Amino acid sequence: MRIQCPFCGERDSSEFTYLGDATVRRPDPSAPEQYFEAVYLRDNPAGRHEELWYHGFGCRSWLRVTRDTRTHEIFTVEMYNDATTETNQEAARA
Amino acid sequence: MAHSQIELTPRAAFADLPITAPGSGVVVQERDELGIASVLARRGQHEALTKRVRERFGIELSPGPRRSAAGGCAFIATGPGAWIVTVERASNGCVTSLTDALGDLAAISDQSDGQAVLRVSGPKAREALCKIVPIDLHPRIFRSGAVAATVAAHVGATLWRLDDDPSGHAVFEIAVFRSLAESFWRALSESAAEFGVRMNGRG
Amino acid sequence: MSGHRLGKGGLIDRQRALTFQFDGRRFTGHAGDTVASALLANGVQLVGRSFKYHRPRGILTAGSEEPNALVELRTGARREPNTRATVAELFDGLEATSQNRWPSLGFDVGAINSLLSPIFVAGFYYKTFMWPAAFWEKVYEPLIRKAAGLGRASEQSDPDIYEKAHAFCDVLVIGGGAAGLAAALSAARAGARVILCDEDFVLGGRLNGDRREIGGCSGVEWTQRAAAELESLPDVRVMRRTTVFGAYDGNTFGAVERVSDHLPTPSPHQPRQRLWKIVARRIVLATGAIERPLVFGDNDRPGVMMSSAARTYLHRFGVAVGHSPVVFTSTDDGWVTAFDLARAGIAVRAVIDTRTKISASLLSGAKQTGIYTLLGAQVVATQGSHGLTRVTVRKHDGGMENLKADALCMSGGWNPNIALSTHLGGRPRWSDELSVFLPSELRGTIVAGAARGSFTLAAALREGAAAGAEAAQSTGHDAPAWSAPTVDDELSGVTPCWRIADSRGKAFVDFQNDVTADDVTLAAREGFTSVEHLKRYTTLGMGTDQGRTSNVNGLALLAAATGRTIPEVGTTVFRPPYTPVSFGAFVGHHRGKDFRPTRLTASHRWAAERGATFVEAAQWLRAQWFAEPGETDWLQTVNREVKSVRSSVGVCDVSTLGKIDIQGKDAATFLDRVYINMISTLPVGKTRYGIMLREDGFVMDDGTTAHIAPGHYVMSTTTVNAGKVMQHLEHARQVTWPELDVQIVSITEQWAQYSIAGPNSRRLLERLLGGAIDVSNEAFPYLACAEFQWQSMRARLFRVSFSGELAFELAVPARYGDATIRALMTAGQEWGVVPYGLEALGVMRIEKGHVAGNELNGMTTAADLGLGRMMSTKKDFIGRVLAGRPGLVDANRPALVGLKPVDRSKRLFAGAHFLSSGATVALNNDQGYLTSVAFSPMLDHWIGLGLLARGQARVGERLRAYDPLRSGEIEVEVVSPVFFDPEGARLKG
Amino acid sequence: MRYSIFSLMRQALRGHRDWTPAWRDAVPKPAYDVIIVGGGGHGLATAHYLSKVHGITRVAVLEKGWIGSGNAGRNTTIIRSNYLLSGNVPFYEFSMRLWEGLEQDLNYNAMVSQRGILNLYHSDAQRDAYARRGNAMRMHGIDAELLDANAVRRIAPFMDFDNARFPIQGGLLQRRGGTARHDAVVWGYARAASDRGVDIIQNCEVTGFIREAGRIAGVTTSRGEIKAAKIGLAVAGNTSRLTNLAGLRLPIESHVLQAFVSESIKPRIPGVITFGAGHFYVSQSDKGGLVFGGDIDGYNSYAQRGNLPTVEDVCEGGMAVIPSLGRVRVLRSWGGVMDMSMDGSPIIDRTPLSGLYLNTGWCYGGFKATPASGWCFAHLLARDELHEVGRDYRLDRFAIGHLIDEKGVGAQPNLH
Ligand SMILES: Cc1cc2nc3c(=O)[nH]c(=O)nc-3n(C[C@H](O)[C@H](O)[C@H](O)COP(=O)(O)OP(=O)(O)OC[C@H]3O[C@@H](n4cnc5c(N)ncnc54)[C@H](O)[C@@H]3O)c2cc1C
Ligand SMILES: NC(=O)c1ccc[n+]([C@@H]2O[C@H](COP(=O)([O-])OP(=O)(O)OC[C@H]3O[C@@H](n4cnc5c(N)ncnc54)[C@H](O)[C@@H]3O)[C@@H](O)[C@H]2O)c1
Ligand SMILES: Cc1cc2nc3c(=O)[nH]c(=O)nc-3n(C[C@H](O)[C@H](O)[C@H](O)COP(=O)(O)O)c2cc1C
Ligand SMILES: [Zn+2]
Repeated sequence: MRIQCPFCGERDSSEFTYLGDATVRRPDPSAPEQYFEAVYLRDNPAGRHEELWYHGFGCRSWLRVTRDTRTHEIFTVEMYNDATTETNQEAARA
Repeated sequence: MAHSQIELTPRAAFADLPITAPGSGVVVQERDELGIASVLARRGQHEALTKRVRERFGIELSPGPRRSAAGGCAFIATGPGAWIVTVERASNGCVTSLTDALGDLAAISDQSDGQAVLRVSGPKAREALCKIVPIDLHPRIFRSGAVAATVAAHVGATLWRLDDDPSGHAVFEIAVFRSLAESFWRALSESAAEFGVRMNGRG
Repeated sequence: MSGHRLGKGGLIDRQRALTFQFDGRRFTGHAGDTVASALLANGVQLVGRSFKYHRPRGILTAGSEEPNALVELRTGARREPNTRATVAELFDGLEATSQNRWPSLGFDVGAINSLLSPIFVAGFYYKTFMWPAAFWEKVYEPLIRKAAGLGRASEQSDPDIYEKAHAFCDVLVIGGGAAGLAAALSAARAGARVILCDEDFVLGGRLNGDRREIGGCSGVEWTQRAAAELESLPDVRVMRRTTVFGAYDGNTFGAVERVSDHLPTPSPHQPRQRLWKIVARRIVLATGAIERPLVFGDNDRPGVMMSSAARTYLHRFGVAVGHSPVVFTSTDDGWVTAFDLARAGIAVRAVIDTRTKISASLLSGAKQTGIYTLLGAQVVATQGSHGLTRVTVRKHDGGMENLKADALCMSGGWNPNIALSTHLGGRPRWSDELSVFLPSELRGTIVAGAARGSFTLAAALREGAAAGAEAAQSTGHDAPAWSAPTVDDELSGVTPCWRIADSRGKAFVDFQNDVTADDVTLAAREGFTSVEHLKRYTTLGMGTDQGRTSNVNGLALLAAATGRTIPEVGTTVFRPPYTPVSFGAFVGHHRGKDFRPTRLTASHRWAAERGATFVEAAQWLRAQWFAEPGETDWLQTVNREVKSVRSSVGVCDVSTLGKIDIQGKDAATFLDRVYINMISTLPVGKTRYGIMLREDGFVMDDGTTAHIAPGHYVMSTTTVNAGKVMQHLEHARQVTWPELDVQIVSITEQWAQYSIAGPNSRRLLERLLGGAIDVSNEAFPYLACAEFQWQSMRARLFRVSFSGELAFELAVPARYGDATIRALMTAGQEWGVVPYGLEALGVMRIEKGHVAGNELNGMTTAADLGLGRMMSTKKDFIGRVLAGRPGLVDANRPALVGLKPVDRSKRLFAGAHFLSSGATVALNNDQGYLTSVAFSPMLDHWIGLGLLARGQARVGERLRAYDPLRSGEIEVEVVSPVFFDPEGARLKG
Repeated sequence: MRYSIFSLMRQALRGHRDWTPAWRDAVPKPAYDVIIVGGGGHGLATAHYLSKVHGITRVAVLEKGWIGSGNAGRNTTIIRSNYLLSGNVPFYEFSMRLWEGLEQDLNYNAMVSQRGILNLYHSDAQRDAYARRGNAMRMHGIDAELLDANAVRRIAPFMDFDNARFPIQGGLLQRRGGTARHDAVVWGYARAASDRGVDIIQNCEVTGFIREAGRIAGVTTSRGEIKAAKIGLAVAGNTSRLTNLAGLRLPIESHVLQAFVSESIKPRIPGVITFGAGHFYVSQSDKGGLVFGGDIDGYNSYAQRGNLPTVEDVCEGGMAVIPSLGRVRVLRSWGGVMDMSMDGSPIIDRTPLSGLYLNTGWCYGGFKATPASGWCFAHLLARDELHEVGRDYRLDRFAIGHLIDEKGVGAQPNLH
């Protein structure tokens, strides 16, 4: 599997570590009841999945990757905290 | 109190590593004298930092994983807002001057000892490196000034390409954590063995 | 029979004779031979025994699909079991041995299984060996295992080296036959970066095995010209002996190059094999097609082989597979074999075609050559003990005829070689027109030639060229027009014939796994009607050949047995690797000591000189202890080290602890959020201990953080968790709180750091640093930290202590680490300074009740460790909310306590469980366990830390430490976890 | 027909003409007492024990493909009860006991082979962790032995004792551990359940749930609606796909685990060996193939295949322990989709939706659990209460904080 890191370019997934669902936000501390859900419950979809990858053997960025869990096809990769560098994997490949 | 002045001699990371297959396909040289620092832009200061670097160092920071150099100083971009800066023959001293110049815009940490840097050149440098780095080193793709933070034989590494040497061969430098110098060397020298290895400037 | 080598022809080098051995017999072959071609040239037909019935087997194919001719190649540490004789290149001195037979290939006791074959049908295991139950382990299974397996693997460490390498290209062409060469040429001429791989040691594919003309020259010549042109282009890499074995996500392909397998041994520094990881933007799949056998009685007799293989042996190797062969075919292609053999002067005994009608050109060809022709006829049996002597034919009119023959060439049609097209989930499509499975469309991949069901040379060239051009184009290269060379016509008619009805004897479908047509029928009868069930019940297609020659026949038989069509039955899936790949290739450099990198501290060389014993910590090697001459037992050494530290001074390398530089306007806020305790109140020049939780409320790591300059902190982590903490902090910084101004970077490697501990540590430092920094208690109190100039360097000093002694940690740039440890030893001579290792460090921390890895095991809470009060209630921090779950605040949870053996002479063992006295031994009564133990030289007995249910309330209680694995059972007493200097007086001195 | 050497010989004389299907390939009826979704080992075992222990035979097992096509058909067949935590130990030992009588119970030879499982350790800390585990096992009456390097050498002299990056210091041995023939387990349970009247329905994919009066009352499938008062899910890696249809989120992620088999070689490996300093474990099948595997690929996946880095990682681990593997060839690799739970332990429980029951979270270790899982799930479905040995496998344990986290890595499924 190859991930188009917005900074480094396309790299093998083995340079990254994975942390699952990227839509999970740390809840507000004033809403403790949401913590259980945030930490434990997952949609775990078969299909498009937004997920966090950390380019630990690279630029050390946390990335938001949209990937199909059935085919491993990657649609988009972006810096988690920088929406401006959004890169379209398809466009980059073509 | 007895005042003893013990002489402290520094020791290079790649000192005394063996060459098992002498030859001239791959030429390596330890870059022990480099001053190295990590430079991390402070939040929101990326542009100001770019400007300051241009003013103070005459270096134009280009976006992406590129090495930009002038006057013995090089900014090697390893991540968004993150550089390794190398300064020729500066050793640990470089961090002070960098902090003076950029400290308000970036966090600066000395890495002169943390990173062990090897220069790799010779006619077979690419063939040897392609066995350990998962990066496309084709001359048109990985051009002079290109940088890749990556993994080489299970060792985290930062690779960059310099200008070709006078004989037209590509010249690379590769930095690894100091503690891994020996393991990295075993992998590199084994990969280069079929071409023969020469160590430049040893001793 | 001997003398099968023809006088001329072939791609072998007749000038270079090579000698080799098979089963101890010496033979001669030529450079360019495979083991199989050389054996056939020497008239050897019997080369192996089948898996289950130990039937004599010969050579079936001339390629990597070979199911029968497996040998043990080489000897000793280099022995390679199950090596296909059909692809193993001959070299001088080669030794091959037949396998799965005893005592010899000719006389094999295991052949008795053949007599029992009526019982040994598919699935017989599952129906028997159940009674009596105890017999399975003692009798049945040992017998089964005795018979298991094919070749013998070497028992010695592999002496050869392996490598891995990375390659990138615009167009990867897999297969160097006509289609692949045309594709590579047109892509390369367009200027694309091309890699062409072929598993064979010559390019050309079928062109080598056939007598064809392309543009007026021979196929072989055309191939050589194409190869030369490709090799002259700078951005083209032609890789022979390179099998692309797997397609992986992201257009990544695994390939293995057999660099030295054709040599007696690799030359120095040459690997035996090299694993290539190829990333391609476009792929041309030109892997050709595989001919399928016909299923008739005793079709496994040595001498029965694929018709195309016979042609390959003829044209490529100059070998006649027999002096009097028959051809058995249901295709036009079988006739080509007959004609080619005849043209080479071999007396083709007959062509038996299952079809009643064949094309006029074949008929006239038959007439011209005078070959005895039987149409609408079938071979129903064969004879011969270790090799074919006769075939029995049922003629169209039902009459039988016996024909003398020493070889039978069978042609059942061609199956596109589609394995690689399925690795990423592509499902083959059935073509009614061709009666084959075709590869499905794949993104980025173009299939060309026989792999696509286009079985003529003209089509292979045309499709290949078009595929190459298209691939080049889509990667931004304009291909010049391709002028199609002229090629002669060929017939490629097939009328599939899946099973010869009513043939006698066993009709094999899967040769290697001895699966017969009857097995397929039986499986269907027993309800194993899914093709995947059929495979698993009969093992059809599960051998080293992965059923390359058998799968389609098998599912056609299943279709027939269940009244379905072949597409209704479907196929089983191919998986990587395409052909088996050695472990060595996947491993490369990473074996032995290089399995994983080793991290060495700056003092490593010095410690080794001192005779240190090292221990693993993460990837680091750390000194465990430093034995002195005369010390015979590690405990003696460690006791000495501890006592020296506690009585005078010792030095320990603590460089491996993670060190993280944290800077920025919001650094303090950030630290408050990742630690459970308050860091923002820490003044400059001070250090504080901190605990970090995971968001689920359990402890993740601990360490100290020093406020080294305004807004600049240095955090330390445990050695093992350094990487994990770094990632955790980057997550907090980039994902959770991107609004904070914080910069973090690992500086672990920059600093060599030494702990100087013991009552004389200050004196030692004063001597060493010579006034570079004032280390008096007043100027530099407990938990102070500072950066200072020492000689030509900036050094750092921290007053922290893990041992409970007056202690400092001195950090110097790593290049000075070696000099500094030596200087420390010199400076401390007067006080008898000792180096101490991880073990002594462990003893002292247990004496002090400090937690470490064994307690920070990911299952403990801060409260469990007696550190619950550190959890600030004034702020939010990671883990705060879920740490409050009922299960994590349960009063019955095990908590940290100290333990002493009641009988002080007894040794404690970590991992012993606690039982209340009088309780029966049962998991329900488990009260916790000993996490860490040490012999305390200060107390002169063993001590331990443990996690004990309601521990803190049970000080004074006596328990049993239950350890049946080692010590049995010991009575222990629950005490405070702080065994030594509970007031901490020594620390502050 | 009862299976035995005698029936086999009788049939041999008759050309094996009278064998009948091992299980009935049933067509769906409109309604059942219990529907079990998933024709893997767990689903079929549940059906078997429902019929045999609880006398409930109006049961359908719905399988979207062919039975055993999921993880039951693609695992590395290790069975053992060498667990650490009290939530797990009794359950897996109960399973072990059921394995030990399985052939006789099913009249099917599943080739349960107790040739031992040896977990290697490479450091004092690992040794102590194994001691803790072994002692816990012994407290429950399970066999466990802690071996030193010499004892390990006697069992497996072919391992690297001299030049290893992580030298072998010893191992934890459970002699009763071993392997079982995975496909035969599926077929054996199917045959036994089918004989008692259970309908095994293949090519029948559950596509939705029927709700009636606030409870789940049936399923929609690719072969029509089927009703039942109780519906049990035993679909391993596909659990979330199904519970998502019912609007239920779970503490589960689906991840791919690869496994491998080598070419068939003459027997070498005595039992099961696991390498504690790398990601590798191995046993040798009765056919001669080395069956081996390692770590999961580490990302959510519903594709039954993994990627090359993991293949390399596993093989590196393999050659690190057994240097002579260099010239042994890997024959085939494949993947399975695993139901990785947030604490690495399973869930057998009711759900908040009445009528819907859950059996999931088996991670890479549920094959060995097959008999006990079936037994406990059948118990739950029949009696609406958790079975004693699985009493900690509750769905609410994550909210409450009574986790069963043997690895201590927390709520990160790809680390379990
Ligand atoms: C590579 C690998 C190695 C492993 N090694 C071991 C090991 O050595 N030891 C061990 O103990 N465990 C091991 N495991 C784990 C073990 O295989 C599983 O935990 C166990 O098999 C899961 O239970 P099951 O057999 O019921 O699951 P499965 O066999 O996966 O059964 C679930 C069934 O549900 C079906 N299904 C899914 N969705 C639907 C639907 N909508 N409608 C109808 N049917 C549906 C599927 O087709 C499947 O057949 C391994 C797993 C893998 C992948
Ligand atoms: N007349 C007939 O019935 C008939 C039938 C089939 C084929 N043919 C002939 O076959 C030829 C077809 O040409 P083609 O190029 O499509 O096929 P080919 O068989 O000539 O070439 C395929 C090549 O792919 C290589 N290969 C296969 N898998 C590989 C892998 N995984 N890695 C590396 N290499 C691999 C093989 O070694 C072979 O050299 C034509 O010459 C045609 O006449 C004729
Ligand atoms: C324990 C075990 C042993 C296996 N042995 C073999 C084998 O000897 N030959 C083979 O081709 N496949 C073998 N396989 C793999 C199967 O062919 C198949 O790949 C696996 O069951 C997954 O199914 P799939 O590849 O059809 O998806 C084995 C699988 C398992 C679980
Ligand atoms: Zn990156």
